[in-house]
Amino acid sequence: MKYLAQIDGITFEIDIAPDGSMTLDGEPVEADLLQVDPLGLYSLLMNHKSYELVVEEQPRGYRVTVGAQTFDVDVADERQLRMESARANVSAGDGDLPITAPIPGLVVKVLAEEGQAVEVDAPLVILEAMKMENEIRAPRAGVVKHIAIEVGQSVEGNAVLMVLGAERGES
Amino acid sequence: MKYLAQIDGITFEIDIAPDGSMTLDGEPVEADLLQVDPLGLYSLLMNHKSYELVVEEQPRGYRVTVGAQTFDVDVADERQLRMESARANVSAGDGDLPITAPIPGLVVKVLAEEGQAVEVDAPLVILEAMKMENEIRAPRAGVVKHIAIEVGQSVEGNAVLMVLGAERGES
Amino acid sequence: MFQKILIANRGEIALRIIRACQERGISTVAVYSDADRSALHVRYADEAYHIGPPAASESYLRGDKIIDVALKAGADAIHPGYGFLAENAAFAAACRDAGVVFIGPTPEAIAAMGDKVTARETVAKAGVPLIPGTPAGLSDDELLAAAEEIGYPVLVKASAGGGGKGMRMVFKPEDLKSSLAAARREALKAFGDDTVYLEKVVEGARHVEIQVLADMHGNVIHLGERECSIQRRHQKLVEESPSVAVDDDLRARMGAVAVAAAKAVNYVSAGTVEFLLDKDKNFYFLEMNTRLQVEHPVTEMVTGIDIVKEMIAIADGRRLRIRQEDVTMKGWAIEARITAEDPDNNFMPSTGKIVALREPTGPGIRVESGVYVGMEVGLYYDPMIAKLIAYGDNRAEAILRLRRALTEYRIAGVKTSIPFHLGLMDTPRFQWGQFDTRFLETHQPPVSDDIDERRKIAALISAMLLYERGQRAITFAHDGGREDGVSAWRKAALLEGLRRLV
Amino acid sequence: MFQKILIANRGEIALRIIRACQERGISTVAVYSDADRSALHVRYADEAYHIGPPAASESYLRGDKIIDVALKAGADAIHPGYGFLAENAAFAAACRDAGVVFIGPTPEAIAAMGDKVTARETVAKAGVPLIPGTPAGLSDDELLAAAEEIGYPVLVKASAGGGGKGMRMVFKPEDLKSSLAAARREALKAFGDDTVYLEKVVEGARHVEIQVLADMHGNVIHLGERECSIQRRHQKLVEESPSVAVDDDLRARMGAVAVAAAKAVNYVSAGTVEFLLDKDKNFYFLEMNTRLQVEHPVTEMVTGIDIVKEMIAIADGRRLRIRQEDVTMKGWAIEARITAEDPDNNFMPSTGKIVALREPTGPGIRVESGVYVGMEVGLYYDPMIAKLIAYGDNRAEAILRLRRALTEYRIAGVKTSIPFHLGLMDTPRFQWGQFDTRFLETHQPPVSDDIDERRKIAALISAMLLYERGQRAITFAHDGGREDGVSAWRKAALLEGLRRLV
Repeated sequence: MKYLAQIDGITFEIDIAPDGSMTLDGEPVEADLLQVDPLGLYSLLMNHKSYELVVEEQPRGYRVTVGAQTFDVDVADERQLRMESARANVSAGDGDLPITAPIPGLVVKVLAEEGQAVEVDAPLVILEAMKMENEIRAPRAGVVKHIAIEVGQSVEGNAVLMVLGAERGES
Repeated sequence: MKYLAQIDGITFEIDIAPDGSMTLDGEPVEADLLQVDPLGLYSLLMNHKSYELVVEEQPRGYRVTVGAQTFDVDVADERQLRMESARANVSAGDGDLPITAPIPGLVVKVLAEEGQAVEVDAPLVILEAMKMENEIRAPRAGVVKHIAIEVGQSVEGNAVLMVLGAERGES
Repeated sequence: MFQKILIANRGEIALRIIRACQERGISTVAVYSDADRSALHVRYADEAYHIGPPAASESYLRGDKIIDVALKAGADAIHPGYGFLAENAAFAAACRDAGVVFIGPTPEAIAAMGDKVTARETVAKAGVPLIPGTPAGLSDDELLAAAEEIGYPVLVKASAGGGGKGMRMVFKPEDLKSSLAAARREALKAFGDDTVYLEKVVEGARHVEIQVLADMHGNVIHLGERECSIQRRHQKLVEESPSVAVDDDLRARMGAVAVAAAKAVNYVSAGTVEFLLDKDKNFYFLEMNTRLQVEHPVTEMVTGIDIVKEMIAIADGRRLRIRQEDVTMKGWAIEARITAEDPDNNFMPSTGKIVALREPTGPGIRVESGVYVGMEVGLYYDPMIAKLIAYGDNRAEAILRLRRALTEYRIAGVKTSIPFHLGLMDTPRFQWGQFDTRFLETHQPPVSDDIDERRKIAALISAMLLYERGQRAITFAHDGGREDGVSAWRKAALLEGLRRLV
Repeated sequence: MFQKILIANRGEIALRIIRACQERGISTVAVYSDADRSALHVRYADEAYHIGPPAASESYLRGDKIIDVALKAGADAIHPGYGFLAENAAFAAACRDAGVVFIGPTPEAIAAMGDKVTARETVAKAGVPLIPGTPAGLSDDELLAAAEEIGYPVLVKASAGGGGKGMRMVFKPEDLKSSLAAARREALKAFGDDTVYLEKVVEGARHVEIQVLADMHGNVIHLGERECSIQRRHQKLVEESPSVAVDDDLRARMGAVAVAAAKAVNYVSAGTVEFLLDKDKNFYFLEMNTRLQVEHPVTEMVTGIDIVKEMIAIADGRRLRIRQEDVTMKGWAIEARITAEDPDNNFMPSTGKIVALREPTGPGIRVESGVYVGMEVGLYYDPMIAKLIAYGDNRAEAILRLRRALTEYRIAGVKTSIPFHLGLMDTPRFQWGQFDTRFLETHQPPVSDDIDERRKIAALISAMLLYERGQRAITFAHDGGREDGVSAWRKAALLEGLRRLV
């Protein structure tokens, strides 16, 4: 079975043969995987190199912590992925990007107006959490299409704060 | 509901009312119990005193570790206990006491013979485990009624090594 | 000696104080909010009392409720830790009025040092050198004018401040107005007082602080310095003792000034005098923290003196056992603050449930932690969840041990500052001790060089687990599922083979 | 410097060595038996290789397999830890032949000290004082006769022995024959050699040992003493440094003798010279352990010297950085061996699966542990699963910290020696430092005085859980079961009330 795993936009291809032998991006790998405690701690020996990993199941794929680094892995077998990609193409949008709250918090300030063109990294919202003010910045240039919050409002994590439209021209 | 808990031969009586209020041996206790992790760690606040406990479910009752001490608790509600005690009385034996291996090991030496009268604490069997010799001693005086093992034999934990009969006279 | 002490705090510092009490045979009383019923400080204390909802303003800041619990539980004394009520003069006074010993300085000393402007005036009289700046209470327009005179960059500071809250560095006149507004907002929220003042920025300066201990009998000693220049937005991230910038002579001079500052307010208990130290070894008074400091362990490890136990003994009226000449520093200690923040995402607070945890141990490693499996890391309290302190015979060994311990740390469920610290330990300028308080603004610690390898590992294990999940139904049916000590992975692969053969 | 080191061991000592390597930037290779696939040393090492079935004779004692792995993995050196191959001269020689550095003394030095009789003869020539005794290799009848001459009590010791195996104290002539037989049996099994000899028992003696370090350039220093008199059946349970019985003068004299003993066999690496110290401060050579010792951490903590790193540097041919006059002892350190044994049941080995674990941390605490949740503690290996070491400014503080840390230790699934250690810390004679090697034969450490209270707690929680279990079906149906942070107990009680109302 062939699997595609996506991490930080990079795709890895893993092939697992019926006898348990594997390749990673075409290279053969020898791997022994063991869950060592009920909390999701795994020990992986890959070509005799030892790794300890914490795995959390996600709605889709896994969150894997290797050493101090945590990766969100979107994994599926080839067939699944092809089907999904077909569906995604149909509903592909017009480049709108929702700006979401990375953490729950209190909206202290809104630094852009609807219709305003912003550069990449421009501050958009100041969110207070853990008694510190946190700036939410534009991940890319664009035009503020919609503002979903107001000052003084408490927002949950992942709540949409505003929607950033295509770079030039109102949509 | 009334519960009887037995530990080290001591019986405690716990009464739990429908509203959650409790008494322990007749004394009212205020208790808040919370499982704090999936591994069986509990936090108990009893009359504001804080205890951390590890609980392992046993076939019957619980093994509870309080601080560095571990207790095997045989617990049942009153009705259950009465029924069991009735059953036990019917099949009550003649005072035979099986001597069991506290750990798995290798029988290095058998220090008593069938029919021999032994005092309390008399060494009966030497069992080797973890490269050390461990003496199994008589928990009370009695007569060795049956020897179930021989030198050189490997035994499992809890295996019966010998049976100690009533103190005086063959049975 | 006290029979029972209430700890008016939570998290790692509550545990630190509980441990000190246990080592002196003193019973401990914990207080907890609804968010902390399962917290370690509740479980480690001898007794625990609920004091209110999660918001600190309704629980850990409610001095009245806490004093009530102390009286009800029969506690002789209250240790406030740091933060919350630790520098609240009114609370210290309320304890005194209720007949409960406040383990810390007098309300008067707290008040004198708590207002930054009063503090500057008081210590200046004792001969302590100050940074040029404005008085407090000026209007924005007056501050704008004053800033021109002092010269940019300037630092906006909250008069009632501490811990970097309400603090802003401003480089250009046009940014001053918005920074003043932000600082006032933060200060108002944090301290209920929006008074701010300006200070000249001492360029290339290190943050070096002196730990002092003072008893009720007029004895004041210092325990040497801590280097705290590794800061981000005025929040300390890494502290060490001693400092590479301080030699014996400078230590003696800074220590003497710190002792003079403490004496100027008749200080009692443990306290910290913070200085800016410039390249030419000139040092300027910043402020005095009238409490136990987050970073006190590095001083404990190099001096062998247990600062919390000394605080308790001092509050009990005892004379200091230690004279200045008995204080010797041996070896080197470095502390890394482990915060629930995502260093790859601008140190954004990270919330979630701790799903896995293993803390480092071994030679030279000390962990002060409030973390446990199942803990919900939320937004109610400070993001600092633990401290990792490494001791070595010299600075290089301490860094290497800290690095080693950081690689051993397993914590999952929230993002933490651990990758940042690992990167910092690998930064040559940090290793060489060449940094000032603005180091992190100009030096991005390197990202782990094996991130590519780790991505591969994460990809591989994900595919293996997905594959295994597909096989699990069969595995379960076959032999009851995964057995410990046997790689379920191998079994699944084997079964896959078997199935194809059938 | 070495690039890669193979650790030919398991458990806490393998981790200890892995940590030292990581702190020096050296890659590590673990080896493991079938029983240890999930062990910490496999997970903490950079690489891991399987070497055979659980039985040590088929895995950790298979020097040939281990050298094969070292060559295959490209390791420059092998650290043997303690036990297993650590004092096996043939293995040290095989390493040399294979071109892999053995991190330890030469095969010749191991052999000279490994045979107790040769060792005594060798060190006696160097002026080291010996205990009266017999040569090795005598028949039982000859030993019976010799015992009469030496005077009872006598000690039966295995010529190839170590770690208390094959050792018996005999008080009466009629017990000697059976003790000889038992000692020969144990010795044959443990060392493949049933040769024994007799030694006079020095009454009221302490076991005091001297840590030495020797480089390849003839420099030999000592790091002071360790007090190891708290023993049970010749197994050390508690060790400390310094010893209350040793003052500066005695330390210097014992140290000089230990250095002389090491020089007598051209010793290289870390080693320990064990002495009996009688009430009149006379001391007698017992044996030299030609390896890293279990209790080395207490010396590390008071001297600040990392013994494992020194061993690695020495094996690499470096000169000792430390001169004798640089070695200073500061503070006090005590180690408690945490074994999977039931102290309430004659220290019977306890086996099982570790179901819960939290190790102590905080000021002055160091944990060296091979334990993890899910670990199967079996009978294949030594019952010592961890070591808890406490450091304090003085002995009282070290004891109080050790006590505090012992109360924090949470380990469930096997019985451990923790209750014993807690009792010992509460024993006045231990606290006063008044003990000898036979202390535990005559002093039963007190049982925790709150056992009655704890039984009540255990009874109460069991009833509550049984009650809750009865309610759970209803709870589940109602709201999906237990929610975190909410006391399921309270919910069950509430529901019970509700049900009755309906």
